Amino acid sequence: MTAGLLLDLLLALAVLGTAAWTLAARSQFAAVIGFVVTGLLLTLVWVRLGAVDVALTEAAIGAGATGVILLYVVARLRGGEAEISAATPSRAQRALAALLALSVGGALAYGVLSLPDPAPSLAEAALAGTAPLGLGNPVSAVLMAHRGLDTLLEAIVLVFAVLAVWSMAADHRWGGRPGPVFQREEHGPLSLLARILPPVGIVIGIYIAWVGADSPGGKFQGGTILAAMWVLPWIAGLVRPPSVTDWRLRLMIAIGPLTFLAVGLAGFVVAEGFLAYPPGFAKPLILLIEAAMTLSVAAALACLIAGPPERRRRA
Amino acid sequence: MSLLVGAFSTACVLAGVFFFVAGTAGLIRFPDTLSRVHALTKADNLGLGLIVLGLLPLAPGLGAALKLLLIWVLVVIGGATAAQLIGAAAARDEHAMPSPPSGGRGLGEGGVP
Amino acid sequence: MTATTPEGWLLVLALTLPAGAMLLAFVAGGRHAQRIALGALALWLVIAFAIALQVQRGGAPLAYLIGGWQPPLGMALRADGLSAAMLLTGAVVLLAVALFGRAPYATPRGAQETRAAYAYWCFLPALAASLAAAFLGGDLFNLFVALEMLTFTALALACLDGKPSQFKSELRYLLFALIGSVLYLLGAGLLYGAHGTLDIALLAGRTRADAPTLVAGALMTAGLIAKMALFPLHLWLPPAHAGAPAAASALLSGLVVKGAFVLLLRLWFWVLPAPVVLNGGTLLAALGAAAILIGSVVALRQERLKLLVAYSTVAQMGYLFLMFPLLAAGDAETASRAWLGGVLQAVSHALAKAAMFLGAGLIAASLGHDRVAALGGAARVMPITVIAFAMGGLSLMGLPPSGGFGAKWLLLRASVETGQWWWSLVILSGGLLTGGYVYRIVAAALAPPAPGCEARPVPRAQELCVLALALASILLGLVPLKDLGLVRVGAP
Amino acid sequence: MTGTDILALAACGLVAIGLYGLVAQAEVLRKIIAFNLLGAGVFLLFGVVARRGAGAGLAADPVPQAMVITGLVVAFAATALALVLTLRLYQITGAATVAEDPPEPTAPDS
Repeated sequence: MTAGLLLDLLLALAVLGTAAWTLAARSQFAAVIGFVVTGLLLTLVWVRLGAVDVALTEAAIGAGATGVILLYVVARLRGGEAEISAATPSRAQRALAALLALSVGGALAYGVLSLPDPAPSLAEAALAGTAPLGLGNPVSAVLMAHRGLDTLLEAIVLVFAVLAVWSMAADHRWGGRPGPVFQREEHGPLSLLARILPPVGIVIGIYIAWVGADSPGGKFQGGTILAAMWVLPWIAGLVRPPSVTDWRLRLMIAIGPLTFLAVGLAGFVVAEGFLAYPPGFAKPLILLIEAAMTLSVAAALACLIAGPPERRRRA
Repeated sequence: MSLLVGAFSTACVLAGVFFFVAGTAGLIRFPDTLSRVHALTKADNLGLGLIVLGLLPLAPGLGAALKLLLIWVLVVIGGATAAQLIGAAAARDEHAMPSPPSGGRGLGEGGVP
Repeated sequence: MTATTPEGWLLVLALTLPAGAMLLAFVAGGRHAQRIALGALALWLVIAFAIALQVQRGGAPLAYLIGGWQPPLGMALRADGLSAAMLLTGAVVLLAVALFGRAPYATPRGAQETRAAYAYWCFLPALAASLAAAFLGGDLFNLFVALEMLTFTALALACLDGKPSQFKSELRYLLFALIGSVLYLLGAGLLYGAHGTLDIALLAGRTRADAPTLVAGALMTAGLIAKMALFPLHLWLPPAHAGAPAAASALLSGLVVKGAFVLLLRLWFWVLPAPVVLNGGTLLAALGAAAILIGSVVALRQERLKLLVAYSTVAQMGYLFLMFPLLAAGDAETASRAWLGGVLQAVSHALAKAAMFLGAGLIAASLGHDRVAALGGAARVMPITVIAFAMGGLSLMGLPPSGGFGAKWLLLRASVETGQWWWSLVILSGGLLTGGYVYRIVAAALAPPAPGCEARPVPRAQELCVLALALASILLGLVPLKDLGLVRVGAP
Repeated sequence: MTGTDILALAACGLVAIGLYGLVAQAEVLRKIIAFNLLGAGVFLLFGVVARRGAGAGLAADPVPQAMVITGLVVAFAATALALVLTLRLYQITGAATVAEDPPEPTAPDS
């Protein structure tokens, strides 16, 4: 057990160290790298905590996709030194901030360490509620059935976010394709990668989404990989994203929550009620929703990465 | 037999870890971008390759073994592309006067899952 | 034990109808988006009315178990009097604002889809869905998702004009809102760790004044009051609300901040144990009192009409916090009075403030500016708007007969009855200060036009939307108190 | 002290670091990174709670895990939104902070 304890201690110190380094980093670029490293270390922490599903999500979305959009903005953002130094808080303000952070962290530590032992848990109930659905992964069962409303609302939140990002565009850019223009380099390493990786990546993405029903994985993790496989050829300049007014793109983004909503409402007729699954048909219905959601997650994440339309409307 | 396999695995993983450490040391110690990238990708590809090799005999089935190999192949491809892009960017910076990077160059890692 | 009530399906409908409408509007776009949104919002009002009717008639909360799963593993939607009243308010305000927005966000036949109109008609049903989730949710984590939905919607609506000056204040708002959500989530995590559930009804029976619960309560309260812009965390609100387009300001000030308010009530009067409420309530009310006085004084000194109205929101939100110590301290009847007063204040402020922001927007659009000193002539060009604005002001002041009067009178009485008379001084001086700034505007608007001032007429339909909201806030005061029993259903 | 306790303290530390960065740093981009560190700390706390609730043959309570997955996606969407606002603010005004503007000169309207 001591080896495990030592590993936990090392991981904890490494996470805190890289997080502190992220704040202290001299350039914004370095800060983003620090953040991504922290995220990857956190992935290990999640494995240590026995949460492999979360570890996959953290790697794909927490460190991966978030890191990509941070880098993307850093590359285009050059703040004025004078403005930043004028806005930098004074020593006293920073001391106050440190005091605030320490007291919140301290209070939290006090609260966490006095949590009851043995801890209350829904593990048993969740496990008992997984088998009737025909699923093997209790986390997926919680996401799709017991707390299905959370997942439905979250899928809708992604649509909100895409729409909000698009609506930040300049008026005359409306109808254009999302994101800036990337130059195409016919023989560059990036376009080579963008040609050979997607076939493999798409298979992996679908695989990870598919196995989610019974083992770690699922629509968010798989969808993120699919999104990456779509963004890569955009950045390499090989393909152009569809216009924001293209209804096919919009349908792709909305099909997941729409399917979820439709199956949920159908529960009024064919099952006991909203978001209830008819006995025996739970797994196929859940797989149907997961398939539609994977597509939507991929499209939504890709659009969130690309950003608002920045080029002209098609003639 | 199992003792032999265990020894082989341990040796491979230890060797892999050694290459990782060496690569990281190179990343920190080498003076310029190109040699740093060189040290890192070479050592990491080799290091990961050895670790995968060490884990292969322990894989529960053919599927798991193939997945391990796939991971290595993907990392090699991703690492090679990233190294090319970083190298090209470094060369650009040396030839031209330092200029603000344009567009989305340097985002090569974006596609690697 | 929660069980699905016979009319529980109405709650599902209240949530899924606007959500589905938003998704369809998102895909269809253009002119269809407007039609879908208007139809859905009209239907939503009917549903909200039906829910209120059922709650009032049955005298008991409605509930629906999602998928038939019993909490703690499953989740429930619940509608007590508070939910029903806030849902109905939200539906009235949203429909009025939607009708108001038909002119500025129209897509003429055959014209290409425009950014602002598309976003407006998608985000109105989105806001309805977010409010439904926030008012009906019975699970603290589900409510976190609802809070985030509200944040995204509010942000997008506020940036509708794409004005450069707006981006900075909205970014500041977003940072505040995100800190608020994260602190809230932190507390929710602790509560789950301590009690093994986030279902509000189950937590109500399980919490004790132990360390995790206290820390969680403090973190969640801090997060929520940051979202409600309670003094001293109020600085983000005035620029964010005043800089938004009129329709968005009305929704932000009228409805969005109320989402966090309902969550705060749920947290304090259902989840937290009684001794905490008794002691902590006074602190919240003290901050609220400071908000009332400082917000009103700052509003009095504003030179811009929309900023003035936004600072008035800071002050009026302060009143909501006065109910906390009164509820905890009094006997059953006093507590019930304080409860009714607080909720009535939330409802009447939503109606009145929406009317005032829409009115201010019309005035600014007509005159081409919103400087208070140069409002002369506004009353001649748009008498209806100025009257509606003044009616909203009456409600904020707490003059009879208005919803605001009922609210402030009930709070006043409860504060005297519990012996906490000092709150009544705050209520009275807040009313006087409010009278001051409302008078300033109305007097300026009634003044003869300055030479060279050319005011453009505004569409009559828009004026009528403003008037309808203002009338609703006044008529609320004419409803006999016993008929407001709706709000008391399921009260703590 | 168990391994889970150590990771619990790491979660508290991440929350403190993120909160400090969010308040004390000037550049919006760094604030957004700090927000993500803060969020990571919060999710880690859920992970600790899940781990403490291990039972019935599961390594961790699946309910908080599901919440974290939901939360991570929501946090990503919030980050994307904040970054787009940051970029637009920079493109239009050249500003990289959200500091108060100097008081507006009372210029004539329209």
